[in-house]
Amino acid sequence: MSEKDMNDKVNEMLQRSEANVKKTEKSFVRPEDEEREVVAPDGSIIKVNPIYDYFSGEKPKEEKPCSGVIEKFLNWARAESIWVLGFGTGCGSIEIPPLVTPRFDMFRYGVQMRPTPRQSNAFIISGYLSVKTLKRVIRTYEQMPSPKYILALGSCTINGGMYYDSYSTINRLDKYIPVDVYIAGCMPRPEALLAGFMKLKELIKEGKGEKANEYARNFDEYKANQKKIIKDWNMPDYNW
Amino acid sequence: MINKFLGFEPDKDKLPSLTAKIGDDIDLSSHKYQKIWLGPNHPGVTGNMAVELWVQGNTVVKAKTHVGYLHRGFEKLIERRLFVQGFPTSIRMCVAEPDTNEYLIATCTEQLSGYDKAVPEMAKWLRMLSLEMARLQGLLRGVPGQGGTFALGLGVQWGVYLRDLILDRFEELTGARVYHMYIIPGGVRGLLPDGFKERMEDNLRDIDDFIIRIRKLMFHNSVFKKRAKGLARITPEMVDKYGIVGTNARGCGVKRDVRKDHPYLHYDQLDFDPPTDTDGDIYARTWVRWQELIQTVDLIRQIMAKMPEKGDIKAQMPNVLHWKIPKGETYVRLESGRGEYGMYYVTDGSEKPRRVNLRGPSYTHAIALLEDLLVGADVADVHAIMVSLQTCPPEIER
Amino acid sequence: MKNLIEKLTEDFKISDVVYQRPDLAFVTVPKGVAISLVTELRDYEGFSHFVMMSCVDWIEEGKFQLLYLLHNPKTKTDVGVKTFIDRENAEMASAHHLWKQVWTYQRELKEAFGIDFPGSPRVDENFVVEGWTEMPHMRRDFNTKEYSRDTYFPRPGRETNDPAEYMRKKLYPNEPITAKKQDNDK
Amino acid sequence: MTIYVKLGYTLLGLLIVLNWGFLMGATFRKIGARVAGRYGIPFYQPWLNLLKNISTRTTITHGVMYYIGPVFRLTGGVGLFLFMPMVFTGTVDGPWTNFSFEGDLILILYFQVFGMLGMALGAGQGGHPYSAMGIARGLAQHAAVELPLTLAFISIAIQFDTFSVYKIVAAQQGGFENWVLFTNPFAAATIILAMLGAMGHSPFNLVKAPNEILIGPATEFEGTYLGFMQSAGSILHVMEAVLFMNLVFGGASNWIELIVKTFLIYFWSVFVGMVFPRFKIEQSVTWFFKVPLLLGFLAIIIYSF
Repeated sequence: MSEKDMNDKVNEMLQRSEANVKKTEKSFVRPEDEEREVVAPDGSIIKVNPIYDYFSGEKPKEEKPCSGVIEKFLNWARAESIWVLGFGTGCGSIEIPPLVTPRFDMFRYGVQMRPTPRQSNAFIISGYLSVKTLKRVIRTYEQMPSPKYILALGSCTINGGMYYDSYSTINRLDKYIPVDVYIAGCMPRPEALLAGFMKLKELIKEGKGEKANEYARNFDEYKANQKKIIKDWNMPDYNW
Repeated sequence: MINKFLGFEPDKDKLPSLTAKIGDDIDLSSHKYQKIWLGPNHPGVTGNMAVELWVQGNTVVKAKTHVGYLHRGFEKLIERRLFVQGFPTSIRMCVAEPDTNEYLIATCTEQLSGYDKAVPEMAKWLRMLSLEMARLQGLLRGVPGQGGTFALGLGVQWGVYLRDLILDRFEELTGARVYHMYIIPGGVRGLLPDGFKERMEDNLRDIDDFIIRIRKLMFHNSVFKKRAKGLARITPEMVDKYGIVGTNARGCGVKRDVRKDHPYLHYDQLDFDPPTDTDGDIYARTWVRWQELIQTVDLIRQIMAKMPEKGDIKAQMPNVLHWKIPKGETYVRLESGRGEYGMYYVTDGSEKPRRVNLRGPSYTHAIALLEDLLVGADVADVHAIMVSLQTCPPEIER
Repeated sequence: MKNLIEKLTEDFKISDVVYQRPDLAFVTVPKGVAISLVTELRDYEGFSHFVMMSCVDWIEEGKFQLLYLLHNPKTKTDVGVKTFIDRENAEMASAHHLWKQVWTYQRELKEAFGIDFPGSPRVDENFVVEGWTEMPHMRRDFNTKEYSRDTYFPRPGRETNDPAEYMRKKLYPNEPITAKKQDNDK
Repeated sequence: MTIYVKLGYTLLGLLIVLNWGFLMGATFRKIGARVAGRYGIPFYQPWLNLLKNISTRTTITHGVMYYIGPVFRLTGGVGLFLFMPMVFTGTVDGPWTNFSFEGDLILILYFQVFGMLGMALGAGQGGHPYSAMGIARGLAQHAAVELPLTLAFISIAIQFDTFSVYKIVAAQQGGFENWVLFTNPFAAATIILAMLGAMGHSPFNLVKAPNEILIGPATEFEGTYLGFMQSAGSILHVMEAVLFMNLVFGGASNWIELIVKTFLIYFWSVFVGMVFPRFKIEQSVTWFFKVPLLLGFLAIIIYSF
């Protein structure tokens, strides 16, 4: 078989398999989350939209920092008490255990782990993000109280790194959520992570840790990017 | 007796429709059940995965594992890279013991291209050393980690510190801390540095100390015994039915170890016997892993003693940029810390592989087995069961 | 091993036998008898451990190659049972009743290659990708590089070099070109 | 002493208790870190955490009860403080006896549960399933702890013929041989064992176990409410220790003695928690209903005759 024949055949196969695998126009919203009408016990008909009934769909607003010395003082407290969310999104999370154990004890710098997004103000994106995880990351990030900071770990969050051509992982994290500190490497050493925390502290103390406000300001742009790749968008636009 | 008298362990059959184990008839609107998610954002979950639980009171009646949060499409990516380019990509498949991936992909390409006889003696010993060191660092996290699931965090702190020392030795040997890229097709990348054996011996002595301490802390601890004994029992009949391998199978008395069954490298020249236990519960599995910790330390000592001092470390290989492997297929397996770990490799005569498929032990442990073991368990034990099966999500979804 | 396969050759129309290693053989059987051969091996020949199930896309021939890899813990041997199925409307009989973990593999293959296994539990649920609207992602004709370039936002300024070209340019600028240029996208 | 002066002393005492609670929490986290071989957090970390929590900008709401939950918990801590004589000064009208009165032991028993109930309301409205499960576990275990504790309290009340904590402290003055620890060893043993549950350390901390169930009732709380709850937790820890000090270890005649004694009492539960994993809820309930309950019955039977 010559090369041309082969190419023709592959092209033919390609067209056929495109027709074969139908692109289903199905809705990704689960049946229990769909907008519908229900009959109340007293017989009246109520419209429910679970996604927006359970969560407020309101957009975030920019929150003004306090003025002058007070803000500086509060920023100092924020910088010295960084609570990191315990959510290992990628393989970088293997370097988190060394950070909380004797060798590279990060508690001495005021960095602690918290289990729930409501109580944490820093989020380590530890490496590559698949689209499936990105959806959870966005939800989690939006639930964190402002001011919040993001440390992106590894080359894969900067430009896709080793997985630049993968269909499943995103290439640039800062298109979807604002990033405060990038820590390059594959995988970055714990010392690099500690240096990243130090850099974050500097930024906060200088009053530059306002990325949550940036997210609110450019909300529509970020949302458009997120919705471009998350095809099964079945959550409110902002998760309070 | 007192429990029965006071009624603290109620006869679970009397609870409404807990017998409906298949789970299809679970009607959430009946308010008898609640659905909760464990993960992906939960500190108790191993890595980045999720378990969807249907609970009644404190008891799980149905569980579903959700994976894919770490999917990177490795198998697709390797198909599109040269053999040597696929190599650094592939070793990131499992972060807990990356060296196993290096060995598998190197051996697959060697076998299919006919270079497997050309691997020098010294390289084989060094490969074995790096594999055993990888197992050791995995166990140093894994054995106290089981205590960590019951909030015995002290052992984890000691264990992870010692693991760091082993990673230091890896750094000396290979230049990298986590992803080593040491075992390459045709051999390994470097000889032992000067004084490596002495420094390794120092660390092993520390680890010997730790092994004794961890026995006192975990296996002589009444609360640990109380929680771990009789929990998530695996019976020998289940082993073949679910494809259980490694320490999980050895914990219930089925002695399967790839190092003994299909001796690869020079494992037939080493003196060891895979430990087993009969109970098959979490305590037995942890006990087997603890014994394996002793054995691995011993194996590293044996390897360092029997290893030749000098020798070739790499066979003469063709130019990797134009390396073509004739059409063929093979399956290579090894014993990782979690069990049989294998790779199915197909080539089609071109410069790139046709198909690479990894068989991770978690694929069966964390989905089919875990979902069945969780039925009837307490919500508080879900995390412990997951860790006791040594779930490692990246090797499920790749 | 050899005896076993010779014994089974008649009954199961085994066509293509490859002894890859002394303890590993691959046999090819028609689509219809694959499951019965697997069952025979499990029940009567002691191949009780199901190692893995895999699929290879031979797009040039329009076939999918399915592989059932079985292991015998007593004799320490492996047999890979291969069978070829059509690429269009790919469908295969389900083997989920033989081992408990098989449905997971079948669910993955349904998602990754689009092979249907009627009757297999939860076969239509998504496995690793979520909200996927393209063709099954492991098919040979799905171009991940293009998809990634079009969907995600490549960082401007990132260069991707073909290692062969790059090394030749940097290290051996005078060496004549010998290797044929490969299409890097396929 | 006028009521205003007393109020002033009480507020000052609350401030001391709050700060001592923070310092004690940090100290014990540091001790835990040193056992593991770490350096540990700086001793001023809790104050910084409080400041940071107060300075969060966004707050979410789940309804009125959600706000009231942490307030209830704080009330539980402060209530426990208000009716507890802190330092024995020879007269019930003294500066550090707060608002102790006849029968405050019963009120104190009530306030011990009060915080937990408030949390149940707040966490319930938070709507997170983990909060609900955490609080259910917490209440079940609390009930199991309260039973032996109450028996021991009653035994001590029978022994000294009073329900006033102040009088119980007064009766133990004049040397350590007068402490309940030696005069009523069964009640003391019950309290020392049941104390482990009341302090909420491993092995009895499944309520807020991050591995098993996120962090229980506090899952949905953030910012200022979390700050509230952590302050309330610190006060509660100190006050539980002060309660056991007053009942079993002869009270304190000055603040230094109080600090030393509460530290040692708290250390006991941390010491146990360091080397033991945590019980499941039915296991801990069974544990409390075995030895501590029997000891409590014995203590009552002995002093009833």
